[in-house]
Amino acid sequence: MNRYERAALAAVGLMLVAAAAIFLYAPTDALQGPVQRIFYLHVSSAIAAYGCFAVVLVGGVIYLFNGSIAADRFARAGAVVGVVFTTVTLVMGMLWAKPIWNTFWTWDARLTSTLVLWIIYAGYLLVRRMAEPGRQAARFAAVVGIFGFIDVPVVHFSVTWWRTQHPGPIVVNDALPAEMLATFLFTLACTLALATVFIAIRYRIETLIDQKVNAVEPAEVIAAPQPEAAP
Amino acid sequence: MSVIVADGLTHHFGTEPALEGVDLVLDSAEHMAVLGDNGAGKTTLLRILATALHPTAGRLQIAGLDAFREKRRLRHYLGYVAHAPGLYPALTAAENLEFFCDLQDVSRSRVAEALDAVGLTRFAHRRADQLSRGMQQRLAIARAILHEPRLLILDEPDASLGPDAADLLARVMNDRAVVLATHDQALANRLCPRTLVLRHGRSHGTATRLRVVQ
Amino acid sequence: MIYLVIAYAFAVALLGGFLVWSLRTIRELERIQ
Amino acid sequence: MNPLRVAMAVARKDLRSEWRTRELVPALAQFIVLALLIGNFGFQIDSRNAATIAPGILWLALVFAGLVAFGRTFAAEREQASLEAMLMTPASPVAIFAGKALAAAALLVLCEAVMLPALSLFFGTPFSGDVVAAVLLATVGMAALGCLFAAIVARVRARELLLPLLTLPLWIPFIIAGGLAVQSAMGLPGSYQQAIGLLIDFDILFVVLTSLAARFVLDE
Repeated sequence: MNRYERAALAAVGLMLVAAAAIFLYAPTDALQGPVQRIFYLHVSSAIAAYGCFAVVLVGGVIYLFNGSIAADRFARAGAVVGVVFTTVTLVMGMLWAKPIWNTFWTWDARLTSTLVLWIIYAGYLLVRRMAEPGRQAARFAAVVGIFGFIDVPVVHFSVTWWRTQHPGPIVVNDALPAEMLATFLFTLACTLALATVFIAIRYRIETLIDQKVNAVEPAEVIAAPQPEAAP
Repeated sequence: MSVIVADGLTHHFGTEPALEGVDLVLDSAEHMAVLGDNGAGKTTLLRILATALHPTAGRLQIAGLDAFREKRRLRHYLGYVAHAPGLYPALTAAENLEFFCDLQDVSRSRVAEALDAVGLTRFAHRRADQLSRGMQQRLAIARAILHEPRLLILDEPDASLGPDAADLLARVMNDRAVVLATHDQALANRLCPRTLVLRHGRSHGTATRLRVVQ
Repeated sequence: MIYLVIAYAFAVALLGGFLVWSLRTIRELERIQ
Repeated sequence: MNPLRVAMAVARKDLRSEWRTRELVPALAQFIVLALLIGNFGFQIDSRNAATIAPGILWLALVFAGLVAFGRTFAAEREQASLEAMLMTPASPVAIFAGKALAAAALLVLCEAVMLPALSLFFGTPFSGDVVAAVLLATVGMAALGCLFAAIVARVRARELLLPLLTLPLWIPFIIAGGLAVQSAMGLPGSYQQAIGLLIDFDILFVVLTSLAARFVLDE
């Protein structure tokens, strides 16, 4: 039972408590009925996904500037975990949309930008797999990660702005009653904890792969004496 | 002052070790041949020396500068002829060189001189894809000397140069430090007083032999 | 109601499966010397 | 080492090569003709809905033409290993990147020059300065992004799959803002000024970002 398994167990425990809160403590929504309970994990995993992609962004930027392999490993870990959470968000979103809007998909700003998020980071993982392992893969993936992270708010803004150009139904904004808000915040905290454990686990895997499979030693800073001799 | 000081140059492609701990010192205007059969790591070593490839480990100093941090400044200093000529097929020989003059920030008068140095003056206006393999190789060499580099890295330039290869290379290598990778032992003996033998990515000593005058 | 069940079942399956698979990968990689 | 001179040299070289080989322009022309024909038969176009459908066809053709143009611009470099030869010169990667983007954008503008009059001819949509401005503004940002990702994808496996996967999400804002600008220029509701303003913001944002990123992508 290594420390990653212990951490995983703790995170799962937390999620079970969150599940209890979602299904037992939170009141049923008057308007939408029980299906509204999808909201808690759907939105939490969206935020967790975005947090993971922030890790990818920071890891990528740090890697580009000082080549630290650890930053690159965090970026790799963040991307995989982020895509998993985005998948959860998308599927739950569609399953929630069906009973309310009678369609699995509407091109509203949130769903569209989540889909774009998923496509970009699927592209990120593919670039990392397809490029030459090592420096090239890390550098190209970092650039994709940075552009991906910036693109999502831009897409979200564009779709919302596009919506205002076409007179359409205004999506009702959901002010939450107290118990629901409490349940949501608790679920969010648990989901973020789970995401952190996931990233730690994936980071460990990337480290092991580097050491055992790619035999890549952490790049010691190649410092050469600098006598002042211009060519 | 040494032109190249390299120690412990190591490179892995994934888990494939291509180069293991190669050391190398080259002084100005000194010619060194790199010998070894295919897969011995010649191209990897030359790409690292030409700052075209970042090694997994090791230190490299060219003209007293750290070769990885000062890549851009070193591009004035070195010329590199790789395996593939890297020319623009639809452009003529002269146009190819003019383009690289602009990138090298060198006056276009160098084009005629370089073409003459490699014996391509008569083909100046022929498209690169209409030149024979040997002529393309000469054009690639002409491009590498456009900016009068102090250091030349040549990766098997003799591959399709034909009979006058040795004379042409001697002319081009004159008064420059050169690292020349080749299979042709005789050419290496004739042009380079020093040779470095690579086997499976490891260097087996730097032999210094008196030039054998044919 | 069914959508609620499917949604959470999917979430548990994906997150749970990913967690178990990752933990197993750690164990396998640590065994290789 | 004046970057402008390098960028112009690279653009001139690309366009001259394209002029001599003429591989790319016929391929792009094919997209335009196909888009117009399919558009015409696919949608029942009449004067009433032309203004909503024509911009869709325009952007569809431009996106595909763009993907081909950007994919080709770096593929040729990789095949000839000339990209490395260029990077082995002291020329700054940003200038080289700008030159490649300029050349590819020029090819796109060539397509637009054919496409826009054809659209107004076949579908009766207005061919005005506003429409041209919107399309050109969108082309700037799309060219910068398309060129950057083409540079990444050129040296990686599965390029045909990766280029659209990476580029389209980043082109979406331009397609949304550009699409609406063209529609409002063709008479539909929607504020043309806002759309143009948005396009300009996106252009600035992504031209700056791609120039910063070029250094890391066009390196070794």
